[in-house]
Amino acid sequence: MTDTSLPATPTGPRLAERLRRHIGVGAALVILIAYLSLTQDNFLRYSNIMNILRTNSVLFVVSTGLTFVIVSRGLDLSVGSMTALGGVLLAALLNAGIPAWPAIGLTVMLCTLLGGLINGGLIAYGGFNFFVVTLAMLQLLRGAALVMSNGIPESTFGWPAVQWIGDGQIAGFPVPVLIAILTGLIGYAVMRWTKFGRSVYAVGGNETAAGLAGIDVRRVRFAVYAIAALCAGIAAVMLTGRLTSSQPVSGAAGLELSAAAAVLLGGASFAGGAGTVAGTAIGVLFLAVLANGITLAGVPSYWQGIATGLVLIAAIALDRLRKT
Amino acid sequence: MTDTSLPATPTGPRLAERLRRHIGVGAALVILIAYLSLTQDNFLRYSNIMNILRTNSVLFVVSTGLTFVIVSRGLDLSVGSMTALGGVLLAALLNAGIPAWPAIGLTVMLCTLLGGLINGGLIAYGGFNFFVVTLAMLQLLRGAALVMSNGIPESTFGWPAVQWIGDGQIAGFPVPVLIAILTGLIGYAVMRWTKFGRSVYAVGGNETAAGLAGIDVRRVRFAVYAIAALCAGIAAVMLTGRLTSSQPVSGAAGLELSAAAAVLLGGASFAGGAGTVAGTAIGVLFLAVLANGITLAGVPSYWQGIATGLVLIAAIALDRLRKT
Amino acid sequence: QDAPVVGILGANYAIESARAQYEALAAGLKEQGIEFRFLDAQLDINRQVSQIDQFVNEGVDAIVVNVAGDPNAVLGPLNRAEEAGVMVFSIGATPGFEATLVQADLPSEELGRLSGEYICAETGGTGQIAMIEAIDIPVLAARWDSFTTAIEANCPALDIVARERAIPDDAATARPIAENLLTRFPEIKAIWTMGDGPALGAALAVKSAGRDVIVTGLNGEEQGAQGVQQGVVDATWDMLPVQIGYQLSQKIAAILKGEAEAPSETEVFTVTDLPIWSAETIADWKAYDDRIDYPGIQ
Amino acid sequence: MTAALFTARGIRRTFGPTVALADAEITLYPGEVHAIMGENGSGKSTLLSILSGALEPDEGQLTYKGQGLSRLTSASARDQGIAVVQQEPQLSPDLTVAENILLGRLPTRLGRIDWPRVYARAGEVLAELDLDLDPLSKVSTLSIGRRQMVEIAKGIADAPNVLLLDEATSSLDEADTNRLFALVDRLKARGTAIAFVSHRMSEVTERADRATVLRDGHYIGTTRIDETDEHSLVAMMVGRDLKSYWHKVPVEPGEDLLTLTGVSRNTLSDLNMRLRSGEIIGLAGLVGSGRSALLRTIAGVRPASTGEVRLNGTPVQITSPGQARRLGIGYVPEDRKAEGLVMGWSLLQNASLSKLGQSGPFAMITRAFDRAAYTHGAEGLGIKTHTPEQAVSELSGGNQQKVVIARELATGPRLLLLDEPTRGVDVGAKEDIYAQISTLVQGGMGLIIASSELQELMGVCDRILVLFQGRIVAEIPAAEATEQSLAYWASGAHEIADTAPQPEQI
Ligand SMILES: Nc1ncnc2c1ncn2[C@@H]1O[C@H](COP(=O)(O)OP(=O)(O)OP(=O)(O)O)[C@@H](O)[C@H]1O
Ligand SMILES: Nc1ncnc2c1ncn2[C@@H]1O[C@H](COP(=O)(O)OP(=O)(O)OP(=O)(O)O)[C@@H](O)[C@H]1O
Ligand SMILES: [Mg+2]
Ligand SMILES: [Mg+2]
Repeated sequence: MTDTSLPATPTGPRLAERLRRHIGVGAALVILIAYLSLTQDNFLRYSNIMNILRTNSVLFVVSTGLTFVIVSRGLDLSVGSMTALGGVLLAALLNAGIPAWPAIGLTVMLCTLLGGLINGGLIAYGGFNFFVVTLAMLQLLRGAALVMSNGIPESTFGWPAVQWIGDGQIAGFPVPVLIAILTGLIGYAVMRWTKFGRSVYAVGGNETAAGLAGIDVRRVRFAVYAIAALCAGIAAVMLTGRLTSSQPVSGAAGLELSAAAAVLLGGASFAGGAGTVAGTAIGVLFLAVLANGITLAGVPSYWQGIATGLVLIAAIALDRLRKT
Repeated sequence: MTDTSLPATPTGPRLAERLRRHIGVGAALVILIAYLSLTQDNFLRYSNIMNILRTNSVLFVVSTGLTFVIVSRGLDLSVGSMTALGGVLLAALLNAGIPAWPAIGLTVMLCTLLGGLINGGLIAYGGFNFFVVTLAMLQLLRGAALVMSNGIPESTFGWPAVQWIGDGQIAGFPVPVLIAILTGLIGYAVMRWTKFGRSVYAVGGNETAAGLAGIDVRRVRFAVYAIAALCAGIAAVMLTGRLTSSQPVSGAAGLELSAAAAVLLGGASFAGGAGTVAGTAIGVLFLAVLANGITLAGVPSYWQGIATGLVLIAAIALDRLRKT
Repeated sequence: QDAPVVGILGANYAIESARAQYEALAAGLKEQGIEFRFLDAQLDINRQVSQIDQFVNEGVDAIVVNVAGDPNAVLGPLNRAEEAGVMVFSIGATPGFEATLVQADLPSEELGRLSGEYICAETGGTGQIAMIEAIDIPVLAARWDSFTTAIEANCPALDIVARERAIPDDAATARPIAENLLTRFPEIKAIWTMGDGPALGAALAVKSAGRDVIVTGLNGEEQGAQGVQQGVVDATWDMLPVQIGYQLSQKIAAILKGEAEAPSETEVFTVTDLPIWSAETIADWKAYDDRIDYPGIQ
Repeated sequence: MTAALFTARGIRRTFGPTVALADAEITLYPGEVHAIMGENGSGKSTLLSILSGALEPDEGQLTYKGQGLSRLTSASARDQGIAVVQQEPQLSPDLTVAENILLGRLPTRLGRIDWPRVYARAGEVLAELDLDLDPLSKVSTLSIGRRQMVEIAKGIADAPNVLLLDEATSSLDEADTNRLFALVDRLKARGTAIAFVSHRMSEVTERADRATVLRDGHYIGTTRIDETDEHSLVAMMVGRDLKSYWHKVPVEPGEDLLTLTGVSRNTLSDLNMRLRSGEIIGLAGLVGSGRSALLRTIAGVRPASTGEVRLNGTPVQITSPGQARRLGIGYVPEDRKAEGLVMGWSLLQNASLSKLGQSGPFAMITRAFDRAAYTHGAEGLGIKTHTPEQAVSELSGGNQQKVVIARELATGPRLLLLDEPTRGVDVGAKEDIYAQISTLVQGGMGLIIASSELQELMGVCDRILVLFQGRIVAEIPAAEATEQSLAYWASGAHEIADTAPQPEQI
């Protein structure tokens, strides 16, 4: 009974634990893919798969950032508006004569600064409620996008670098998908293997304990909102490139809720302390395949809301079943 | 040391406590009202005040229901979609030949059932995550509203009872405002003076403690979602009457976020266990007066998002200042 | 006596073509020395209801309403306005309200017809085409209804294989819809869209898939023009919003100044001869805000 | 003796692979005080949970007043007069004391909650506990000790026939403990059966009539207290003889490790102390006397506002817990659940938490990092777990406490601050901890231990500092200290003595 030695198969329980955590939505994803492969001739085609990935790379990049926030026991409702504002910023910078790459860098930096300073600053150092702050920012940033652009989409067509990021190819593989994969890998590695990543889990799991153990809780909170904004900034460049123009009015509207749904589907919870970027990837894929399947199957668009809602519930039901 | 007698002024500490809780946003509201009274000639006119109240009675009714949910440490993102669906249901029932009052009753009952059974059932008895369930319902109910109506608003102009609820008057006082006040009073009384109301606080404050004290936690959770849906149902009738038609597409879109903001501004928190309907009333009034002031002052609509965002942040900043 | 005041009730100022109408309207009123106030509903019909009441409270002489949703919703406040002696004008119809003096209609039917005839001609009248519509509201539905009518009338052999909806009707939403359409229908010849945002999205999907599919938009907005300039959108038709707003302003001014008699029943007008913007003509395209001096109503 | 009031036989309860109770039994008679004893994780709390209806047993029978009880729930248990005081206070923080006490049974009139009666009834219950607490104050404003008293008040609110107390005294000070046992005596006189769990041997021998001992979920036996002694009770509990309990060994003090000169902040004023390596200082005092506050200051949680802190002779400003770790100061906070552990994490991850704060910003955190921290920190502590991959939430309280200590040891501190290190920890585990402390000082570490158990301070420490209202009022070598002398200083009796000769100053 006083056995403090390490177990013989150290990965055993962790693997099981991981499976347990993801298998719900993971299994739902597998079932969905199997079903669509059998019923939709076009589903498994390379072009369709690339469509799915390309369409959802923006969502995935944003969700990766949001994973940090949710694991730290927060929420950022402003990522959609930030993405829209980022596009407007980029177009404005470009049209002000700044060359493409510096403008892209500047856009991402400005977004990160804005999100970090206002969201992160107020929440981490001001002790404000995250929901109210990011809800206010949802409105504020969208307003800023409208004011800056006067509601007019500005073309970024003249700057091939932007289009390349949003819609280019490297050896036949879409650039935005590569960026999404890269972001995901970096996000995963940071959460999994760095001091900062572990601190995010600690802060989400027990803020007081983390603070007393020597983690700078406020710095961690600040950083997660900056990361969410950074990812939104990258997503903004991707989306702008993809549409060859900024979209101040409706661009990325509702993205925050889709991203939150993806993160939660992926095993994170609002109680904080749990969730991984890998889980988020499964969550995004699930939503992505679902949306694709629904349109491929020719489900009338009005039914799509119902279908999405039902399948979301089914996915977490499966998750529940697995856990008990 | 052994003085266990009741304090001489039993309301003393409670009053102070209450002031402390509401003074932040309450003070912001007073400042806002004072400022608008001085700068906007039209602000204090009876017709303008009634306009404010009439416009926001729907929001208040929905927020009252949401107060129960948030106090119980939950969230219902589906109230906006429920309100839209309620309107569609009402129009459908009326056009199917059911007389106005039974149709109204049936609408409210159907909404309550739907919200109670699906949201409440899955969350309370299924142990599902409230965010995912109600996010799914946000999509599902909106989808159902679209499918039922094919996206087309149906007129309810031929049924004076519906219009009376949404836009009628009793002795020069708007009926929807009366309904909102009544709902608020009942909500306040239930939370303050009934066993059920106190159970909601207990469940939100410490679920384990509540369970051990013999409170049926699951029944309470079930009930709060049913109440949120009930209020959404009432709001649906009011909104339909006010607009003389169902609004499947844009009706009550985003209402869930405004309502949540109002409840949180009113002193509740996502940590559960705190919040009152009186606080929610202040929260709603704050948002209402703010929106009215912004239009009266002729702030361009683009700037309204920015202004709303800034003032929201200012309001909770004041709240923070008061508390420290 | 004070100069008359007109209250303009916009549906959503953030929409380019809508804004052009309001600004042109205001520009015309300003020219005539008539004061105006502007309120924007931002597509929230509930807000618009209270804005109408607000204008009536403020005692404006006339209002121009562009309904931000279902027209039924504004019947109550419009009746209150009429009772209060406020003249009512409108951009788009307000069915159920009889007392509108002048109603400026959008040329939706002509847009649908012109685009139908174009696709007919460009496809040679045979093969598969798909449509990207939007939310089913009467002002928009006229576009796809008259488009399908035009197809049936001119080239019944054209096969409309899919009718999808982009909600919201923007480029980001339309692009994946178009991508799926291209996957589902390898033989498709054309995609008709209900606006310039969806057109740009659909056209970029076509380009990215490396396919040769005709894509058309409607409205002549910035995004449509961009698409044509980029060579991805084949054509879009201008809806002349500046003319709509300006013509309405002149009629209102005449009535308010007593130069013209108030019509006894609603006078409806719309613009015609909508120019096509395609590769040949795009050089002449002008952004809406370059067509008239915007007074900057907000 | 009269007929048994409440009996449980053959109780079995498992949590997944863990067998919390294998074949437990207990019999309670009216008017007796019954101690339930056992090491951490032996199943005491589980047994009480079953007796109070909070958990259902997998097997076994409950008999109450001669009748079999099936499907007991928390609510039905309470209706029958069975009340429980949980090990961890279960309160709603935003509600008032009164409402928490009467939770689930608020009196109503005409369907309305009768608030005046709520406050009156709560006042009565508090009076019965002899507790000076405003029924209208919010629980969130109370200290952990006060919360525990509210939890107790909850338990006695319905004048129960059976009162089950799970480590009710572990976070109470002397005064509150005395209040509780005074109440226990009154209830006993009324014929209430009281069962209590405590790891404080003195409470058991002084207060209980009989004791039931559990070990690893098995029933070991029940004895009358007057027919046994501490040694045999401990032997029953741990299955072995505890020889040198405190593990005190003489260590020659080394260099100055920590000196405080005139340190003040908030409620703390003008603190002076000197700790050498190889030395253990104990902090005694009443609740709120500032023991925790002093440790928190040294640990950098709330930096000192004035005064000088020297570490190894060099003046330092300790401004954050992270910095304290880097300076070689380890800190074990007093509330392991709220302040110490990330409950959802494994032992491994918790073990590396403080090392995380100590490491540089670009440190790689791999499994090897966790593993090294655990192996290093847990060595010699004897943590009972089937795998360190287990979530700490599944451990018993004593083992959780050891994990917090392991976590600090993993950072390799030179100075270790322990706040209530053995609260709720069983004798066996305590001995493990004392043994470990002994090893540490021999290695040259310096320790400061804040504790409410005077026996522990006297047994383990070299010197004891007594705090009263944020000041150090006495420094007594442990060898010369007695419970009476410590209590004299801690209670502020010296102040009365000082001011008595000068009444004209008032
Ligand atoms: N909810 C649970 N899930 C898993 N294991 C549990 C749970 N509750 C208790 N256990 C396990 O059951 C065993 C008995 O626990 P219990 O809390 O009854 O011990 P205890 O005697 O009260 O210990 P302590 O003195 O530390 O409070 C322990 O091994 C514990 O890890
Ligand atoms: N967060 C706080 N806010 C206000 N006062 C506090 C806070 N924490 C502690 N105090 C006060 O500081 C003083 C010292 O408290 P501290 O917790 O150090 O006492 P302690 O001797 O450790 O008592 P305990 O046995 O309860 O831990 C007390 O008067 C306490 O009320
Ligand atoms: Mg226990
Ligand atoms: Mg303490």
